[in-house]
Amino acid sequence: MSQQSIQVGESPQVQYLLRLGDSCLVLAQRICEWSGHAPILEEDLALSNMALDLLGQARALLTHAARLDGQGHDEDQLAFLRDERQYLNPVLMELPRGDFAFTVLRNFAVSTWLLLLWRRLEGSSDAELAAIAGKAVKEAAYHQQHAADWVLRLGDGTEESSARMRAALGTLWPYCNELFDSDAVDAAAAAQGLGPDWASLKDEWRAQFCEVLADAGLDCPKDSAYQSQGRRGIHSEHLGHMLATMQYLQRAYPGGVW
Amino acid sequence: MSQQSIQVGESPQVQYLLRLGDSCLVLAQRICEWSGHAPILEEDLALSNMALDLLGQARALLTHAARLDGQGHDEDQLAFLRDERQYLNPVLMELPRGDFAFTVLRNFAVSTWLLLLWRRLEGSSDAELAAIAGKAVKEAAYHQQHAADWVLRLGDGTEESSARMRAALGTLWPYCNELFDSDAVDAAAAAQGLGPDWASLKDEWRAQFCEVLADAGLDCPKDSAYQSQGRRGIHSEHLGHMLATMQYLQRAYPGGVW
Amino acid sequence: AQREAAFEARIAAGDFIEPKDWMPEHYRKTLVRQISQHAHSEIVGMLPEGNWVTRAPTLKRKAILLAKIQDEAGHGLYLYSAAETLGTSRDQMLDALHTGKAKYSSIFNYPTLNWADIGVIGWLVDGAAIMNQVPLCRCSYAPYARAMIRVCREESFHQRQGYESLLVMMREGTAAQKAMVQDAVNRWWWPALMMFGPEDKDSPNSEQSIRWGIKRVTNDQLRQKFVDATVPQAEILGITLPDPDLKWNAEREAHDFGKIDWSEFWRVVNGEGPLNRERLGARVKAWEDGAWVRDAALAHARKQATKEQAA
Amino acid sequence: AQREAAFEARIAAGDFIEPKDWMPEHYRKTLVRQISQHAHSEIVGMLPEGNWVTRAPTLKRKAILLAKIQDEAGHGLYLYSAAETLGTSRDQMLDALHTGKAKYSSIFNYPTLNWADIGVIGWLVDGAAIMNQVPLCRCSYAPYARAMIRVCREESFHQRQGYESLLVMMREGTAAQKAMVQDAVNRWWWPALMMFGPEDKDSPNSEQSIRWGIKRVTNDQLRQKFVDATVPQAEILGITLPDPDLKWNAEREAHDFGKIDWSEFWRVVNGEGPLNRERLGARVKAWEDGAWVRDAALAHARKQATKEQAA
Repeated sequence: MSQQSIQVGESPQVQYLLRLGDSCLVLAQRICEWSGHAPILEEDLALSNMALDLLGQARALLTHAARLDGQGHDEDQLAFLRDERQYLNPVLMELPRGDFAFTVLRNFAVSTWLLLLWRRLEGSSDAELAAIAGKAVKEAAYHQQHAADWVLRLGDGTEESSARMRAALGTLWPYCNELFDSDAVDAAAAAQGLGPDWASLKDEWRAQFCEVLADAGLDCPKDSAYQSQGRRGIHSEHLGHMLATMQYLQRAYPGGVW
Repeated sequence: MSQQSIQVGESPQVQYLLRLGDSCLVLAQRICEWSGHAPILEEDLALSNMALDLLGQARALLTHAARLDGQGHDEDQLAFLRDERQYLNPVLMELPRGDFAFTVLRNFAVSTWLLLLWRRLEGSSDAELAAIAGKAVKEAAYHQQHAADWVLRLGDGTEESSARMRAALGTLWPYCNELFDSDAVDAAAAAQGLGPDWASLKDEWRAQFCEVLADAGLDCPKDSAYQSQGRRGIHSEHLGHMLATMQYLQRAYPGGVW
Repeated sequence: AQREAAFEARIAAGDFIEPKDWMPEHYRKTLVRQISQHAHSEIVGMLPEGNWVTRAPTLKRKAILLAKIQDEAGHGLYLYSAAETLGTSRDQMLDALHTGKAKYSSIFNYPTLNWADIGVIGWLVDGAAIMNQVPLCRCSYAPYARAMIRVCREESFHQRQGYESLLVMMREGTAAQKAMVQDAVNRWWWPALMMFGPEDKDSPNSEQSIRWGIKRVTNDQLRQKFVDATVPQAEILGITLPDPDLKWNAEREAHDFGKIDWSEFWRVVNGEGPLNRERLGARVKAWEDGAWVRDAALAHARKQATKEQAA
Repeated sequence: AQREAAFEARIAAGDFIEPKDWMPEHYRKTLVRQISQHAHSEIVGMLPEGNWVTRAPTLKRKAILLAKIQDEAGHGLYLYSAAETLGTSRDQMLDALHTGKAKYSSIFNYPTLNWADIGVIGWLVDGAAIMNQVPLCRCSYAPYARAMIRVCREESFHQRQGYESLLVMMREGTAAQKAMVQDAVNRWWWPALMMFGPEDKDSPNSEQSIRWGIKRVTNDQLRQKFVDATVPQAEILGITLPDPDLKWNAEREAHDFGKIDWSEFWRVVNGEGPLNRERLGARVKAWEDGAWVRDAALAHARKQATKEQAA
């Protein structure tokens, strides 16, 4: 009945799944912060819909990762009892929710990336992962379309909205690099046919992302030299605060059944 | 090594001390949120000074309360392992830090109240409490003076600062009632000579508070009918979030030595 | 006056009124007030639950809570649409909310202080809301009745989910969890009873509303029905309802229960509840913070329209 | 030129220069740059530590951390005052910081990710800062030297407190806590070594600064001294410094150590570190959010002055 943190194994397969699963979970958690505070009621609906989809994807991935990890953990132990260093999402997902411009732009960046990734994962050698991807592809396509519409509206709308979009882009851009980082975990995943090396998605992502930016009257920035390290468990100062909130009940009520 | 929450006993003496100790602790925690973000460097110093004094008072009171409670707890178990319902500060202390106007006005309201209370507690039948009060009186007097200066500056300063002070007053006022609430715990404290019934401080507090408001060009509001219940463990939605952050490390690292 | 007599006859015959039909001004106003108040309650009601989304204790519970809040946003949308058929725009209704002219259910001025509050809101607050709302599925104004059919169906689902989550904690949980559930019930029981409104003798709007088929059962009747339905559920849960006077009255074949603190009811209705200021403040802030977004969407739509005309 | 020769002679004789004394423009500018950069570092340095004040694991540690941050605000104040004696106002210096013209120590562009980071910052970052700063207590410009004496005394205290907190975790703590300390050391070791600045061969300002007594020891000398002082402390702690090449060289009577990643150093100095944007953004936001407060204080002071004149 101790709420000691748990650790997952070092298997590249598990790590690969957690990088993706944690991405979905952490972004869902950020989007949840809008609950009841969106600029229009339709967006309260749309944002909670997106959070729900991401949460569903995260649950499937964490459950699958826990099974492969073979220590008898479940999705909740992975979500609520891993400490920050064991979370493997890119830092982009954990950045504070920001204003609606930042939310929309991040949702667009992430859903574009996820859609590319899910499409490749539909052909995964891991049947379970392929099944998760098959469902997620449709969801991500909708998220991407919805976010792109907003990028257009806000980029094109008023002077203020366009300025906010440029500021959001400045904040977000340096963290996009990490979506296309590549290491031994990617290499193993690619070799096994588990999934693509993330780096292989970069050109297509950039083309799609920048095309919508251009339509919205925004310039595609030059590559940033900064490389965040969330995929290796080295996060920003924001994740710790998020986990303190998210994990509190599980930590404070050891042995609870919910 | 379990991090189960602890419970303190129902003794009125312990409850009386915790109402005060938790007030100091929770307000100190709120003031800490300004760390590095004050409007001028001198206020970074002044606010952290006030937080330190309050924290020192809280530590003395919690240590004393734990001893009287006789369950072998220490100040840290009381601070980090009690859940929200066991925290007994008035809700006023836990309201979000707000803008600088709200911070200044709350600090003025609370330090005026604490100064009146500490002065009475200097004559407590509990020698330890009297000693704590003897030290705290000087600190509270300084906090009150410093906060009053700012109430004057901001109330009198510009249209914006005066509007912000009025808004802060509107937010804060309904929660001030609880500082002068009175129940069996107060009655027992007064009967034992432990300390005053809080209700007995009301007239003097109101006179001092409203005098400074008047000097600052602000109207003293009429009594609010609202009565918050923090002293009986029924808080606002804010305390839970504060405790999730504050207690996280103790909850997540059972058995830790710091 | 002839049209009014015909209208009253249709109502008496149990006919439904559609937006294009003639209706008395007072009927229209009463409906707009009631439907918009209901819509406002849905969106203000997202706030106390939203307070726990980021802290839900399992991913499944987080998903259930998110979905519930999403449903509430959906209810808000249908209800605003239903009210719009009566000629008042959503922006007008929101303005009335934000300036304090329109009301929302007072229950949402109470805080959610522990996780069990989420289950208890589902069980008691949604339960009371359903009692209030089921009769409205037969309301004389057709768009409102149609909206309510959907709302009631989803709320029954929420109520069952809330109750089920409490059952899990009470049956399988730790002592600390059981205490949490009891604490939540203690805080929500009386406010839930107040949701049915003042006693019939103090409820001036009831009579005409009932005649018009906008309301079909009285406050006290509904409250009694709610108590009778809830007591056995509480027993199954194993919690104590915080009312020493609550007991079965064999003669009435109903439960007697203690006196409601109506001074608290009126205090909260009149703005001095625990969170009146904060709830409205949160809605106003969301609205004001979002002004630039709505402006931008409008500006973009205008530019698009101009481009299309030019093409 | 005669004055300049006299000035150089005073410096060479080890005299202190006071604000009213004549000094070469370049000396003045160099000092303003260095002192204000140091002041900025103190106030930006409050941010990574402030990130943990609300989460400190015990009340004692919270108090120690708060007091440390308070000292840093105090150091900022003395140092801005010392720089003001050279004719540049605090607002001018802050403006240079906020617009990115002035720098602050790059170390604060790294995040504090676990509680042990607070101890490690005390031990390694304050430790490195002290190595850099002790020679400045004999700096030729007297107000700076005086400020530095106080700063160094307080920082030594902070360093001991930081080290002590790590010692407690390593000696009495759980395995999870020990892992936390090691993780923190792994992340801070190399950035701490970079705090001494580029290697001497790449450090163009050094020579004249040393001649003028603004700087008294070279970067590489200080870095070596730091490594030699730190290695035995790490052994006592029982942590591993993350450098496989680190070893005692009996011939040099000093430690050899691995190659510093200077590309990272320059990346962070040039704005592409983990938090350059956020740190500066947080300072700018605090300044902008506080504008109305400063305006109000000024307006009030003016009104008071007018009243006093009138009286």
